[in-house]
Amino acid sequence: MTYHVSTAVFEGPLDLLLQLITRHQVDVTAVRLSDIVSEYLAYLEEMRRLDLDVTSEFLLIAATLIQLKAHALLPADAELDLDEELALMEERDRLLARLLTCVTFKDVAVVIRHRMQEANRFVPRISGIDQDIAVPAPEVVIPTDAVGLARIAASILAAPKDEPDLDHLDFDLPSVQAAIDELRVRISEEVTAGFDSLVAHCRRPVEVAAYFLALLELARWGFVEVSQEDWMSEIVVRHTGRGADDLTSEWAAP
Amino acid sequence: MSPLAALEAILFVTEAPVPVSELAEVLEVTPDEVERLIEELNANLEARDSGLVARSTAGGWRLYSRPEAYPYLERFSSSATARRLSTAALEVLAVVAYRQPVSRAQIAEIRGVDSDSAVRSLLRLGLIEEAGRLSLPGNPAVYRTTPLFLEKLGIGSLAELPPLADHVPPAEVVGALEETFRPGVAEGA
Amino acid sequence: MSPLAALEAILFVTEAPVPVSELAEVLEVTPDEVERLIEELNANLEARDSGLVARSTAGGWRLYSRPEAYPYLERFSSSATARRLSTAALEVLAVVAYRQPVSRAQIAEIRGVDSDSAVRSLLRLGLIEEAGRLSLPGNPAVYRTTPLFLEKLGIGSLAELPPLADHVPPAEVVGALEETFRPGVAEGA
Repeated sequence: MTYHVSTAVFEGPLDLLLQLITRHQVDVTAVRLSDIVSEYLAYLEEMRRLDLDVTSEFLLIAATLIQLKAHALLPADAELDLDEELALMEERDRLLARLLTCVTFKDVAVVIRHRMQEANRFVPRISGIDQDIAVPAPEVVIPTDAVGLARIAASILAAPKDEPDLDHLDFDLPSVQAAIDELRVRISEEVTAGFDSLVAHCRRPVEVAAYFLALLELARWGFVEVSQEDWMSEIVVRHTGRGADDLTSEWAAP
Repeated sequence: MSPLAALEAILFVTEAPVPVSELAEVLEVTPDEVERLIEELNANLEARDSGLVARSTAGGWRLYSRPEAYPYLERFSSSATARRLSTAALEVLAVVAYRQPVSRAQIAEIRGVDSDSAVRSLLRLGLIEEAGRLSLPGNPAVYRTTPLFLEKLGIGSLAELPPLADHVPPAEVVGALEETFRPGVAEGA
Repeated sequence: MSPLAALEAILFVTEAPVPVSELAEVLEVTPDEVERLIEELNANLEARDSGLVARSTAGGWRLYSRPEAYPYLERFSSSATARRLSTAALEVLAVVAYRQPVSRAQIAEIRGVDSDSAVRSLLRLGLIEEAGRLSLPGNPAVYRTTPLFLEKLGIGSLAELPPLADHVPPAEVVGALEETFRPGVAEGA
């Protein structure tokens, strides 16, 4: 799946993350995590605005990034839960390993392309044995059975538009609709709030991501205004006073 | 590369005989020069004891295997390499089996790639046959599977082909998802 | 007809590379003699300024036009022009080549993105094929590369793939990445 967002073209969340990192590395040797996180989230927001499919894969990586950023902003003497700390390190290492694997395969794919282009200059003949030679047709072997043939036919005849829609599957993700409902109540009461305080009670990274999406949804309806001084600063959420009771979210359960 | 070698390469890869005028254009020489090159090519093929010969048929030129190669090609056609259906041919066969009667253009549209040589090879192997022509410009042929196809697949009639709906992949997708979200997949590069 | 001419005719008509053992059987000579004949054929082709060459790929031999003829063939026929694989398809192909047998979910895990349409187009082009099913819920299929992939890459076996270790990012890139993601260390601000 290829995403075209603003000036970027990327193949999924790992590719997006790699592009953001590479873009920064052109200018400086050390890349600031907070820059990457903010830009990554900005892309997700833009994707939502463009009605692109923000898959759970995007959200899971966003969640890890948000956690890492949050962790980095803690004061050095902050008391930390050791289990949480270890879990976060594990998540980080997994993400790093995935990035490195992804880079490795991208690199070797370029070599394979080059080799194929070189080999492609040797052109074979594809016409087979000419009919006028009248060699009797060989006793052919069909290298599959009826079930195998049906499977092949199904894979060819299932046009891309028939690709199964995964949105309805339950990933055990926290409900964005629930987060929307809750935020609507809380923001009406508080008028302005920082995003960090709104998600202070969240335990899992995916929950933070759910609230983030809920916020985007509310902003899209005009129920709240969202602002941020720069990439580094906290997201400030302000209630616009507009009611949104009659609106139904696309996150609502069917 | 000499025009002679380029000419040989063209007459080798082409699927249909190539007219002299077209050869002249591609090689950027005169038609007379093309005729002379073809003569030289055939003299060379002869001199190096080649199994190939350039012949003119249907208003154009093309390389063919020499008629004397017949017994060898006959033996070769029963070898494992020649008997095994290519992936492309297998796909075309699957399309024809489930969409018959179907034209080459329809097959190409369904598969998204040109399928002429696969269709030809299935025709030659007797797995598909012509089943009439469409009343469209050019009267394209439509194809169906043969009794040999049923026999090779070990079924009695087309009605015994497994229904396609059984093979649309939702179950696989669910399985794949579970795998994706199973934590701790080893990822060493 | 000499075995040399017969060999050339077979390498001319075949639709896939032919293993030496099959050539030996069809020509009724020893495998060593086949190897010698192939050498002689290539020497002859070279000496006669031919546009053709016998090459070994995917565990067998086949005739090809010489690479120098490619510009002429491009001008001549669209079928000689390679369909350019998308970057996504190439990346999936690389993953399958090095991690085979591999499922769609595993490919998606490595690339971080659903790769179904790239897998489908590689299946269609015959560069990868199903290699069985996993005993997991939904029985997801696993994929492997085909002999056609080896032929298109111009290599004899998977062992000739460029070593993956050569493409792991250099230490400074790994270091920079780790620096970025280590909370509290690279965060000056």
